[in-house]
Amino acid sequence: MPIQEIFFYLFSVIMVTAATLVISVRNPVYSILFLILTFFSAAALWIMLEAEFLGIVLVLVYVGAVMVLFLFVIMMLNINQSRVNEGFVKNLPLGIGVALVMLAEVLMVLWYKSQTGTDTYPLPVPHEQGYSNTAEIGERLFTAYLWPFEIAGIVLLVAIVAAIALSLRHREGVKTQSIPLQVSTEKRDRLEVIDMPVEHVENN
Amino acid sequence: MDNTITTSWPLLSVLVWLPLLGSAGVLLAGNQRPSMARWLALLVAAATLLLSLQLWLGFDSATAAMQFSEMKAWIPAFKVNYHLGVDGFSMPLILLTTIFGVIVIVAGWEVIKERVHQYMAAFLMLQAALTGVFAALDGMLFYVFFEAMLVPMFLLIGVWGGPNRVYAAVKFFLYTFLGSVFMLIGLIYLYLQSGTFEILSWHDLPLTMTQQKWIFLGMLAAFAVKIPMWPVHTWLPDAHVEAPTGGSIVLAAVMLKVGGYGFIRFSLPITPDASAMLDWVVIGLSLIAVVYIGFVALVQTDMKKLIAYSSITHMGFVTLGLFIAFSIYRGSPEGFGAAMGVEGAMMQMISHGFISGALFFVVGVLYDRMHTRDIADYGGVANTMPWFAMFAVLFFMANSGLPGTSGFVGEFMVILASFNASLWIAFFAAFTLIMGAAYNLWLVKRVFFGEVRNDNVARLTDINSREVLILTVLALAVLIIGLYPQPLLNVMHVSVEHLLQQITTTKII
Amino acid sequence: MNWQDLQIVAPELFVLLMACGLLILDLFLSEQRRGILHLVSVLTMALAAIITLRGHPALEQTGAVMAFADTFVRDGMGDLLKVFAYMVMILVFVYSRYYLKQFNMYRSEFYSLSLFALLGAMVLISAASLITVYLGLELMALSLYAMVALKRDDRKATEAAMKYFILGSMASGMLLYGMSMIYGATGSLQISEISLAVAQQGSDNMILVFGLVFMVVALAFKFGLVPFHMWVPDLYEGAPAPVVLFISSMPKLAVFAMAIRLLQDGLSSLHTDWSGMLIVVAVLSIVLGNLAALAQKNIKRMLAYSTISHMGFVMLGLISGTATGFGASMFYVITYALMSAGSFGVIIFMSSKGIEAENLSDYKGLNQRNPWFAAMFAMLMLSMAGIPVFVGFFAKWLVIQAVVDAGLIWLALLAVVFSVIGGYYYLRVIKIMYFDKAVDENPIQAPSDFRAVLSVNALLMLVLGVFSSPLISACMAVF
Amino acid sequence: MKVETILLLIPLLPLAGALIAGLFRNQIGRAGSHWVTILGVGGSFVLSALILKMQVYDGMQSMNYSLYTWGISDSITFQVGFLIDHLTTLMMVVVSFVSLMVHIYTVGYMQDDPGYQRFFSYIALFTFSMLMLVMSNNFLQLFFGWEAVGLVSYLLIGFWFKRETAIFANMKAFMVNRVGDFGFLLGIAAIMMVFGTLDYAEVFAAAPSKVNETIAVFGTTEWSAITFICVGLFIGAMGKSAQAPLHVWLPDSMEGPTPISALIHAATMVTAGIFMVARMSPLFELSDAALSFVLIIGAFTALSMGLIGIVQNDIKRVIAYSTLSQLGYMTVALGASAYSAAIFHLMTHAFFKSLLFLAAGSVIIAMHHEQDMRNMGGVRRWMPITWITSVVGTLALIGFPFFSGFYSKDMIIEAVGEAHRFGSGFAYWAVLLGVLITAFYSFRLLYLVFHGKPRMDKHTQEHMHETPLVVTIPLILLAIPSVLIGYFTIEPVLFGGWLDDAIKVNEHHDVIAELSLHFHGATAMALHSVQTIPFWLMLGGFALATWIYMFKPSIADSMVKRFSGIYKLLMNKYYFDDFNNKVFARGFVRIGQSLWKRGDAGLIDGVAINGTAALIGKLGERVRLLQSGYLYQYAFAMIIGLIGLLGAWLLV
Amino acid sequence: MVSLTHYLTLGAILLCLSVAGIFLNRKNIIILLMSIELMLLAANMNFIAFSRFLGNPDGQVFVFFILTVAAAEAAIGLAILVVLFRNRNTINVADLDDLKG
Repeated sequence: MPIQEIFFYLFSVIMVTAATLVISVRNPVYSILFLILTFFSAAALWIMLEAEFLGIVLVLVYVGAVMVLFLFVIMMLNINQSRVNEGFVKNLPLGIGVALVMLAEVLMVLWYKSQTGTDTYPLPVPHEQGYSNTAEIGERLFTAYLWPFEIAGIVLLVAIVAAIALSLRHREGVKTQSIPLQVSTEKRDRLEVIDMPVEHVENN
Repeated sequence: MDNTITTSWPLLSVLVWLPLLGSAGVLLAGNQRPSMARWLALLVAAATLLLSLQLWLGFDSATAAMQFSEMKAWIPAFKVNYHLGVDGFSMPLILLTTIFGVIVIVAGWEVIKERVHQYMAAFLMLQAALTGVFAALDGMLFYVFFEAMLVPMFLLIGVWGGPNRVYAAVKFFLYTFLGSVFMLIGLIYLYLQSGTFEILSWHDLPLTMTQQKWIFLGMLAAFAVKIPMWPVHTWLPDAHVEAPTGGSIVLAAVMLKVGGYGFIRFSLPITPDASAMLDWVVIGLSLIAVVYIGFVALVQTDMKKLIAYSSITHMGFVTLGLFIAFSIYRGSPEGFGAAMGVEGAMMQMISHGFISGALFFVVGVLYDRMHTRDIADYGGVANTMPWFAMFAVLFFMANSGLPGTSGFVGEFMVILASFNASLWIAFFAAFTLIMGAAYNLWLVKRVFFGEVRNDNVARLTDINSREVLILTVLALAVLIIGLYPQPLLNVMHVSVEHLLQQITTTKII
Repeated sequence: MNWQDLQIVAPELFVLLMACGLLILDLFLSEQRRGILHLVSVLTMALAAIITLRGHPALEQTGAVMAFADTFVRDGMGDLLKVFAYMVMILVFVYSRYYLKQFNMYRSEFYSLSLFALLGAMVLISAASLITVYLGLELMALSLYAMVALKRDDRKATEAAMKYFILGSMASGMLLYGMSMIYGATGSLQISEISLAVAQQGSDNMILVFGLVFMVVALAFKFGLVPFHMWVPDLYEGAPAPVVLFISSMPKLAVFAMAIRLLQDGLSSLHTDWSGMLIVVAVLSIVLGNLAALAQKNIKRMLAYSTISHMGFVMLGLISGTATGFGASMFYVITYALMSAGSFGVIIFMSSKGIEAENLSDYKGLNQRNPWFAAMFAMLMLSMAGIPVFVGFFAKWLVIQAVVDAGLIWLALLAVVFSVIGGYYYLRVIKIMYFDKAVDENPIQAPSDFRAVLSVNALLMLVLGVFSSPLISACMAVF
Repeated sequence: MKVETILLLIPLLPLAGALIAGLFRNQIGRAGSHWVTILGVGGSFVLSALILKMQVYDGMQSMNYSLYTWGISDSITFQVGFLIDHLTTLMMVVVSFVSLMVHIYTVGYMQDDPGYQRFFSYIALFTFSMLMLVMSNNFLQLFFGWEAVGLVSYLLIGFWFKRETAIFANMKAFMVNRVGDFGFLLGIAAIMMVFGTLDYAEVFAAAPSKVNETIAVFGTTEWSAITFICVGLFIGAMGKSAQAPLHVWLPDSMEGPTPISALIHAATMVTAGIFMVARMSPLFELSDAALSFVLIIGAFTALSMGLIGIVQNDIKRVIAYSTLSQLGYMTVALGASAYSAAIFHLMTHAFFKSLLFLAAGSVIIAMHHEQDMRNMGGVRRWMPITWITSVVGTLALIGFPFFSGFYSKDMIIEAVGEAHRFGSGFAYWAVLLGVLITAFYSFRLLYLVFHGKPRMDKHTQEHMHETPLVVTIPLILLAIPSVLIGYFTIEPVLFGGWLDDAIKVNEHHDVIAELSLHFHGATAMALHSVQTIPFWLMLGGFALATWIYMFKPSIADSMVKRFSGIYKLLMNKYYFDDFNNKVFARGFVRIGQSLWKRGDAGLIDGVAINGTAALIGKLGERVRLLQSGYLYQYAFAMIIGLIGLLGAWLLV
Repeated sequence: MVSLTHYLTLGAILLCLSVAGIFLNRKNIIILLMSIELMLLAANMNFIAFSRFLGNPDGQVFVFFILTVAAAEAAIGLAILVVLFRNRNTINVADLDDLKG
């Protein structure tokens, strides 16, 4: 068995196991950790598919930022873990059944009803020396996919705006900066000239 | 057939749109000025009536072509045209509409006290839609008017109706709506077959038997509900009972005729072969309407319901008269009696318009005074309202088909015609002679004759001049048509000939 | 990228600019002067409409122009949809201001998120690549998720947001899965190239059909079609009225464009497959939507189910796969957006003093309290029910005609029968307004701009009905 | 004046009177109303007489022309027009004369009635309708008049509409007539189908050629068209002329004021059926079956109704049953093809029967509207004129020689004796027996009312006096023809071919021609009658009545006891009314109730309509519950949808 | 040899797991969010596999955008979650049933 296959199966098994655990463990913290494991294995598989850039991005950006965000929220909300996940066991047969039916359908297509294997898709040839996956993707991003790239930026902007709009709270009694107030401040708001009656100091 | 006759000015358009404009004006008068709303509505209706006389005077009864035609593209993408025109079938019905346009407004003159402007506006809208239905020569335009009349009627029943008005209004609306959507599919199918919504082109459109059958059934669903035929008639008694007097009048007098008109304009000429094949269905249902509904009418305790049921039996004659032709032609190719059946059906429609309108007004007069329609609450009305009783007996007699009144003409012609098809059809149709007399006279006996039954009846006052006016007009109409129907028959002869020619020409290629 | 490209995307750029501008402008505005935001938003829409309507010189010759390496397409359909999207947005802004003020939600986020959602919709409408489809969809969806939750102290609103978000994300997951299959089978993300590749392979390639199913599911979700509709009623009930007003109107236009882009522009060779799937969901939607609406007492929820059935009707036009069918669907979706906007306008109009007028019984005797608005609402309801001469009828007519044209008479029959059943619950609203006695006799007040716009909106149902020809022709012309 | 104008005026004058009296009743007042109608009807009588004179002396030919075209449909032109031949003229004169008498009589009879003007309006309207009926030259107009007289009869029976019995009777009358009209209309429809026209002349001309025409009934079963037409028309006649079993309305119609009983329910309207059959003789002659039917119905009516007359105690009802019986005689004559004899009897009967009714009315006035004969007796001494005229009427009725009824009735009996047709044997015996019965009940009436001890209460007795001139003059005027008209007209009407222009008899059937061989003048006939059975039967009846009611009233009671079964049968009028009430009236109502409650309300509305609505509502509720609120179920729904679509498209 | 089918199968398994996760989980909304991440991962897996076997980098570009959007989505989702938690003090899926019918 070639080394590639060994690694493929290794990472596949890890990934599937981890993914299964993600949805079945009780503690959400464990879930998120298994999810991270899933992503790690996925990244490895992607790198095997010569998508190095995305593999790295998945680990760095996704695991590094997004999953940590998840973890952060779980910790912050301090969700009660003691209660049993009711219904999980009860619905397990149905859930597994549904998932299996779906899997069977998908696999039926992939294996029998069509030829996605070697017939129509020739085995990939390894890239030549000096090929940079990152460079290629970068080039495409800024040429052919410039418009989507811009939109993706706006998506992130929306995410920021939305997240702030939803979670930013003005607490009573907390002194914060008011930008409109600051900006619209004028001279006379700061300096008040008080007209005072002249006091006659008695010289005595 | 495209040799339509156009006139220099758009008379039909005016007849359709003037009431609509009027209704907008009446609405603007607002709730605060009821008398202005009344007068304005009357003015508009009267103007429409006067204008519609031009339709009669300018009508050329020597041709079956469409007259007073107007045609403009409406939705050119689907060849929908704003195409109006009248022939010998639609012209009398438009006149009927305009006449009752005035009558219902006068009928509701002082009776309606709440939201007068909306009431009057609703009637004008209704009139516009009805005129539009009779004048439309484009399938889609017809459908639009056909459906548009539901809304004002729905509101009339629901807002000014009796205690069970919501049920009745919704039933009325959904029943007719359900029927008409099947027709819509038929219309669409015809458009896809022919590439046009012109009804007159559909008349010449070749269709296979299967196509015709389905189109026929679709149309039947719409028109059977509208006219109404057994067993889809049950909305009518409810609607009539709950509707205000004006609503009942216009419903019975004009709206039911839309169903009969639909058969004439659509079912018969567009699907003659299917009509011939399925004529037994319609004839069977018509006879059921005559006999079965006759029995049901007999035992009604509510006056309006009784009249409503009697309307159903009378409409049974319309469908019978229209569809008897096929059976006649099967028996003898020269088709003696076929034209009489169709003309009888038309006469029945017009006459029933006047009679049932009058009867509902009669009941309305009583209801205004006693606030009950239960027969058992009356008795001996003739003692306190002699003049009114005279009119009432006349109309009930007309309703039972007494010769000399208009009610006789149509029934007589249809029975005579149906005898040519089969002895037994005529036999059951003639049954109306007995049933009609029975339920009408029994009602007259219980309501008008006898001792004064209770104090309420004793306190009744005879009809006022407004009521006398309406009743006189209707009585004259009923008598004139009964004694001299020839002018009306004359108008439709050529159109009937043309229709018969259409239904005897097969469209299967 | 060049100047040419920027010219083509001018409307999008303008909206983007104004959205960002609003965010900044808000910083400089005090509480009392928020009206400026509103004004700017409305003006933005008007200007965007002008920019869009000015068109592009190349459009007239070729019918469609591409930009940004063929990821963006500008064509007649897109422009028409966008113009109506602006129009709907104006309605949204005018109607919501009243509500936002009353419910203490009068903040800039609503406006900027609305504009971002609009931008997403515009991107989606003009998408020429699977990537832009996805991004446009997400941009719109993310903004909407956030908007639903904007009423953040409301239990129902947040619950609705959560449900919407989870299910929406799931749907986009499925969409992506489907897209990956399409990509795999055709080797391209470019819709026009996909189209060519599919034409060669046809439905023999099961991978294509496989991907198609996932994409149809995602589309059905976005339209809110049964059985992917479950978010709709909960969202309509839970979300604040202006957001529902928004979600029920404008995104439908964009999702319609998405359906055209994916199914027609991309996978028209698989027409037999996707039309079959659409038939299934359309039938289910029309049947279940109408039935469930009958049982509702909450008017927003009732309208939610009515939306479901209406979207089923929109599908009817698509099923035929013909230009007239698409035109019919487009006419339907445009008029539906206007109807829906008007209806929620009335709901907002009825909501006063911090109470949402959600129950049907709140509308009792509206004819006594305010006859004009009762009439307006009645017109909207009649239009929804598909009664001539209101525009809703013409929309139904055209899609049913498309279905009959496709030979699916049984489907047409089913559709019309259920539209009659549906007629009942619209009638019930009219019944409540006209036949029932008012519980609360107080007349209802609203700002004059609101009343004027609502009147125009409702009267449009009538006007577009009687003079439906121009819009029908316009819709037919772009396919 | 042109003849056409005269003819037009004959019906229109009464119509004008009716309209004026009816619509302007308040303006013209009571006197105005009787003047205007009497003038109208009087004018009509004078003009009718003028026409008669022109026919008799000036040799005026029969006229057949149309007034206006009622309508044109298919190839048929419906006309309204007149056919004026001898038969018509005869009827016109009879009708207008009796009507005029009744008008005059009414002035007295209705003196105190609040509905005075209305009454005059009605009877004038009736005269118009009846004249239109007899003058008609086509079936449409015939049917018009037919129904119009029915309508007026309806209005008049129910004239005192406060009386429950009156308004029941008028409804019954109309309904029963409608049953007859049912057949009548089908007959007309058959005529239209077979002949393609409704014009008498055209139909009669074409009739012989249509003998073999048939009407399909069931599949291959076919009926002779002519028989069908004749039976249909005769069913109409049965309704109008009150032949069993459609006779039930006539006794009840006595609820109307007495002048009406005289005018409508004795002299004119009820004879419309007889007239019609006579008018249709060219058709009936073509169908032996139909004639047999007519004969048997008539004979049965003549006999059975006379028997009921024996046991009645209401003065008007006795006369009413007598009328029924006499109508039966006329019908028998028709069935025996002795049309002219029927018409002849019709004419004589019109005079003497209206005389009897009016005389009875006169008694009733004097008795303060008491009609029970058991409370009368000995009236003769206060009311001599009434008594004498009554005796004259009675003698005419029982067919005492030289009186008008003698000639007509004897001719009928002899004609039946000559007839050779299925049922003629039965008919002969029935009419013979009828003579006995007629004599018996007639004298019973005479004795109970005018003779014996007064049985009325004191108060009435003290106020008894002869009725005023307006009442008695018509009695006298009617008594004169009751005596004389038979004697003077039998020759021209029956044997002089007076009616030949209207009545066509097949030579094989022509019993009158047969009889004419034995006829040697009216006097001879009367003298010869002593040798005939009818005379002795009549005398027998007279003797029996005299014995029982003048000398041994107790026999009557013991007879009642002995034959209580028969008595009960007769008192209950052979249970016709009970049968109709139970089976038809209540049966119809029950059918209606069940169709309404079970069919309309139960099945159509309950199950189909509301059931569907409820079902849809329930479904809606179910569908609503699908929306559980749980996110995982929502997701599940989506997944199921996905799996379903995948499965359907990938695996199938 | 590791064929395309292998990778696609892997994607399919992930998809099914995520579906099962969404359905089975009634306790914690966060697990739902994670399941959705799994679903996106499945799609990404497909894209990259196809991209590799087609020799076409567009698929990878798409994955790049998916990752970007997923991050934004996660941010908004978690923000909504926080708001929801503030309102109800629970993120139990089964408690989210104010809206139904």
